[in-house]
Amino acid sequence: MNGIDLSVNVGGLKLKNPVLLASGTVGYGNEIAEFTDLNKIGGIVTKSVSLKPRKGNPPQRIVETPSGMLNAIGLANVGIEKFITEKIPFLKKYDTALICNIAASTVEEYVECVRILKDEDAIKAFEINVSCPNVKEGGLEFGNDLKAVGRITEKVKSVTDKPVIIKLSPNVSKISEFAKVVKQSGGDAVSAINTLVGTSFDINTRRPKIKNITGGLSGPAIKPVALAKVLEIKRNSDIPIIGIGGIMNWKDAVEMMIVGASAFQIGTVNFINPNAGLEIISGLAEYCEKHNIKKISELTGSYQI
Amino acid sequence: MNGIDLSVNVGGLKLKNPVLLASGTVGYGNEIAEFTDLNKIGGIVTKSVSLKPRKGNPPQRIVETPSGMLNAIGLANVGIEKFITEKIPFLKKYDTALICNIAASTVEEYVECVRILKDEDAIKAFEINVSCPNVKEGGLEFGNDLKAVGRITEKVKSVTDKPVIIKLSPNVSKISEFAKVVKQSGGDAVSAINTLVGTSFDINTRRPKIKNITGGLSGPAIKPVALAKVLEIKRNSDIPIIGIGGIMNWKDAVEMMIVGASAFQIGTVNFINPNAGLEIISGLAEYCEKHNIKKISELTGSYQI
Amino acid sequence: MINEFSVFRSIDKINDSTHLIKVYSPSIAASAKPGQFCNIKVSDNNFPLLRRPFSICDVNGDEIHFLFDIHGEGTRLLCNKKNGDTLDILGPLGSGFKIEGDYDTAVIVAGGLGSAPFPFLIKKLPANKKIVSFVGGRSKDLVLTYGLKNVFTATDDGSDGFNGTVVELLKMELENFSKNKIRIFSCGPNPMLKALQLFSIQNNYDCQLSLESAMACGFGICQGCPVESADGESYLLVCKDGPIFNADQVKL
Amino acid sequence: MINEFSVFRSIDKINDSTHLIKVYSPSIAASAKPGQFCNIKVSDNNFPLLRRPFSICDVNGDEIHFLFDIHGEGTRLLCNKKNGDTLDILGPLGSGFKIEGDYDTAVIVAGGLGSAPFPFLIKKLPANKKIVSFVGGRSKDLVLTYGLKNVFTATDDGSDGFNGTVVELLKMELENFSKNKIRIFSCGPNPMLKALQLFSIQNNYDCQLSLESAMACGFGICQGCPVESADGESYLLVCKDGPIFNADQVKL
Ligand SMILES: Cc1cc2nc3c(=O)[nH]c(=O)nc-3n(C[C@H](O)[C@H](O)[C@H](O)COP(=O)(O)OP(=O)(O)OC[C@H]3O[C@@H](n4cnc5c(N)ncnc54)[C@H](O)[C@@H]3O)c2cc1C
Ligand SMILES: Cc1cc2nc3c(=O)[nH]c(=O)nc-3n(C[C@H](O)[C@H](O)[C@H](O)COP(=O)(O)OP(=O)(O)OC[C@H]3O[C@@H](n4cnc5c(N)ncnc54)[C@H](O)[C@@H]3O)c2cc1C
Ligand SMILES: Cc1cc2nc3c(=O)[nH]c(=O)nc-3n(C[C@H](O)[C@H](O)[C@H](O)COP(=O)(O)O)c2cc1C
Ligand SMILES: Cc1cc2nc3c(=O)[nH]c(=O)nc-3n(C[C@H](O)[C@H](O)[C@H](O)COP(=O)(O)O)c2cc1C
Ligand code: FES
Ligand code: FES
Repeated sequence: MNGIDLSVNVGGLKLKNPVLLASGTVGYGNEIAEFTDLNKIGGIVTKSVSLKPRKGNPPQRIVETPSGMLNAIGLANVGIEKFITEKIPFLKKYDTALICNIAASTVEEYVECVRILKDEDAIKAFEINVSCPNVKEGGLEFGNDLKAVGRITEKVKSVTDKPVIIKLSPNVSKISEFAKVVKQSGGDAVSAINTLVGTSFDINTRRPKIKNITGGLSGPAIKPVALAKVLEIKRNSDIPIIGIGGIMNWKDAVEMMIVGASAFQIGTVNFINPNAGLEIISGLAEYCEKHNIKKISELTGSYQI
Repeated sequence: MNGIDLSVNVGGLKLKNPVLLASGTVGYGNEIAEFTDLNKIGGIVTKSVSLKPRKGNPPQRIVETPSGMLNAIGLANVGIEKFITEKIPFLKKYDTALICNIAASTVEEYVECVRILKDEDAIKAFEINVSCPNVKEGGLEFGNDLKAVGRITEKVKSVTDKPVIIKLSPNVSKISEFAKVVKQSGGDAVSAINTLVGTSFDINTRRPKIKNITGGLSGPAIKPVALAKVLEIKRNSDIPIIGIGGIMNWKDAVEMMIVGASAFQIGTVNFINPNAGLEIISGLAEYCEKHNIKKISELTGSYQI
Repeated sequence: MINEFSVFRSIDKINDSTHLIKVYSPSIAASAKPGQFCNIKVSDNNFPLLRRPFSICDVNGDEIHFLFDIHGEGTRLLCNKKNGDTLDILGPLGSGFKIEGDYDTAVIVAGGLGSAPFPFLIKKLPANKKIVSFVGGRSKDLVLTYGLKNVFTATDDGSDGFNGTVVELLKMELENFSKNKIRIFSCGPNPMLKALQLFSIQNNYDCQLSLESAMACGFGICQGCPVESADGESYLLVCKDGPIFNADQVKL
Repeated sequence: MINEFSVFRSIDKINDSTHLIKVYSPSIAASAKPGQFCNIKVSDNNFPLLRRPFSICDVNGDEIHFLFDIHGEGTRLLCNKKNGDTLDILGPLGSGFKIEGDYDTAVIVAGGLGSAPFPFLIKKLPANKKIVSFVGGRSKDLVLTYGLKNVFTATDDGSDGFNGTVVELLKMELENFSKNKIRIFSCGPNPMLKALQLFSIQNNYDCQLSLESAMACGFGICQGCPVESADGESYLLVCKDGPIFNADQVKL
């Protein structure tokens, strides 16, 4: 670690290292804190919070697939009020950047949520989830619509000075078009990717294994797709990118930065190795040392094509 | 097998069983014939053939990924002339349906290829590849464009009476829109899915592991995505579907039929188990027997939602 | 909750299909309570991707025991472990049985592999409690009585003990106990738990159910393991709020 | 070409990093030729997905031998096999060395693990051929002379034999042989093969190269393993047209 600068700046969001815990894969931090030292993590992206509490989808919500898993949690969350009174106070105690992920079913609702939360000092940036595949309203309806993504970005930016990150859907033909629109609309960064739409059926009952029928595919299976999407954005736009998808260890993280990510999020791996974030940080530092990299940000988009 | 009817009819294409070997994963049949009995297979889809021979992409063309592989072969093929003089005679010897997959970079070229081949008795149907992710022209340029897919379908149908199957790209938001256009334009069936765009980088050289930079992701990793795409088509259109993606064994095949496939293709598994097709056929027959299914076509779209 | 790299010590067959494994895992062993479970990484690589949850069957000094059948790929891999292999375990997880309180007799009701958590429970029950166990299975060789006490058995085909379900057997036998002095501890397949839940609520028995659910994390971060609360207003998490619930807490 | 479910017979360490495994595989053994390879499924499940190609190192009656280093997950799993385990093997694949012809001396040139195919070649060479082997490695412990004859060694660090590359060594030593009476058989890392190819072509030596490539199928159906033909007009397939090529056939 001797003198290697792991800090990064992603569209104005300063992080002590590029490791973020992905939305929906660490709740509000309290449970995972028993297994890992959150003070060492670059940042935590909270479970998508919505204006009103959401009960989420009925079981079964998850199923394992080859090198991946499907989930259809349905944005279960405590709602913005409880989030402020119960969750932020806990998260404040840690020396890690708090990024608040927001889900909504109308443009107005996104704006309303950000308005309510914008003066919470603890929150360092907003991640706008326009790409959840598991809810009827909002979610992919927005994520696959260029104009809607532009409008949401613009409106949300108009009520806060904090960095606004738009979380993009991979379920589109040209993700870079969306990144460009985010940039044009004043967004500070994009995060990519959310999960891919997938399903799985029981061959004896002929019923979907997930009650919601389809779910979102995450984990190592989607890593090649995530890398290609991040690379596509990097080659077609200059908006900072937070890479997400299938990162299991420091090697995957390095690969994600090489193709263009300024920072990255780890999701599914937290379920399997709740200390993965810390292991990745030390792996990154060792890699930098070995390759004589002084600032980790030099890695971003350093592909040789 | 006692009296179970495994035969299917996919938009006019009659198959003795629903197992097809996928384009690009069995060459022109001669090599795999050493490991398996092609006479027992429902049909063979030839490697994409183009008007002129194609050299294909430089190495490295393939790389393994978690539960999958990326390929960027670049449609290497002998060209239509050699295909007729050298490949068809060999394939004719087998009692299996021959489906000729065609790749091209213009609408006219697709039509020209079909025109040249339409009187070859051995060819029972055409599969039009509008979804190869690994070539500069044609491929995804078409596959992601509703109008182009409609036009290709129409023009190709106008020169042949044989069933025309359009092979769809999964790299789109709403694959069912494409299926609908194919139906409206006179297409007989769709096959789904071709590979997902993905990439992989070497973290030491920072170079893409595949020379073409991106490749097509296939194998078990994509099975949940393939199932979701087939289900989406089935729920939104009544065009017959040939399901493809991640099928490794008879259970996967049953799952694919349940979500909507009338027949299915196996690709990557041939590289690992060249006799997989035959094993799948007997697995299907046993499943039908156990579940008291008299005709395998009853399985198609028999999901319970 | 600890992530402990444990040492595989031994595997024994309890019957034709059931295995008992013993694992050296001192930290988890030291803090485990009956009814809790562990989430086990069954391979050294990413296949299968997710951990597999197993009830803590027993704790013996520094060792934890697990009881399981070969079900799919995960349990098959677990079964192929060799003595001395490292096993990456998260545990102890979940709530555990409530043991304290004013009852005379602990009534154990188990179906199939549902017997797993009870050897440890029996060990930890206060010495003054009486114990009686009702165990069901489809047939004689699927009735798991390992580590249980005062066992009554029921089989669907009548090949062992009572001919019928374990809950039917329980209903008959419970008449011999005074209602207010018993507490039911149960674990087993969902239909069994449902029948037992109905019976307990109708008859006002003090009853705890150990639930199963598909799980990813096992400690509350994925929200993958919901069970509806009795009032239908919210979901509880089987891994964190359970796996042990009072019969009147949840909708099955 | 056969898909044979073979039986793992034994594993031995040849040096610190290299393993020799012996596999009972009578059908493949019966038809194998030197220079051919097998594509091995290293696990019983879909992880890793693809088979792994290995040169046939030797054939002894019903047994095939393979020589390998632990490189990644696939070779690690192979190394953990137990005697009696089943191993799903496709083979024999590829073209094999051309052995017949009018030469006096077989000159073997191997770098690192490139020694693997030569014990079998040596066994199968006509008795009247002389054999001389040049073997290179980065350092002494990476020079693999297993099963070779009349060995000259070269190391990059000079810790064993000649201080330099094996091709440099070869150039010097070849002066002692009459040019028209030798045939070079080579296998090793690409830079070594490239240097050797250049040298052979410039000096008109009869030379065969054993190439490696990423592979999926190993028998010609995926087109994943191209190597450019010498005229640059087409691609040959390493698995089917090779892995053995004449030095003037391919562009490296
Ligand atoms: C709290 C808890 C305690 C458990 N205790 C035991 C025990 O002591 N002994 C025992 O034999 N089994 C127990 N189970 C069930 C055990 O987890 C499954 O048998 C095991 O996960 C099967 O894995 P597999 O890979 O062999 O099967 P597969 O069917 O291949 O697994 C595929 C997926 O389904 C999940 N899954 C399969 N069956 C179950 C199930 N019944 N419950 C939850 N998830 C399942 C797996 O975890 C995996 O994600 C427990 C489950 C839970 C939730
Ligand atoms: C014709 C042929 C013969 C070979 N003979 C031998 C031999 O006798 N002894 C030996 O030790 N090795 C041999 N190799 C190389 C051997 O196949 C690789 O070492 C092995 O595949 C590594 O697998 P892994 O999972 O341990 O490594 P990983 O790096 O984890 O493998 C990842 C992927 O890369 C591929 N790969 C990695 N290294 C190579 C390589 N050098 N060549 C081709 N593909 C590679 C793997 O097949 C796999 O698909 C041969 C390769 C070929 C093509
Ligand atoms: C169980 C689960 C719940 C998730 N919930 C959310 C969510 O609430 N909001 C969101 O933006 N993304 C959510 N995601 C997506 C992840 O943040 C991430 O984009 C995705 O899992 C890909 O990363 P991975 O492969 O590292 O898991 C969820 C993912 C999982 C697996
Ligand atoms: C090596 C390779 C080459 C392929 N070549 C073609 C091709 O020429 N034309 C085509 O339409 N599809 C091609 N495909 C796609 C397959 O036909 C199939 O759609 C895809 O692999 C998904 O199925 P799978 O997961 O069973 O492999 C190729 C796939 C692979 C792996
Ligand atoms: S299993 Fe993850 S929250 Fe319960
Ligand atoms: S490895 Fe498949 S063609 Fe050579």
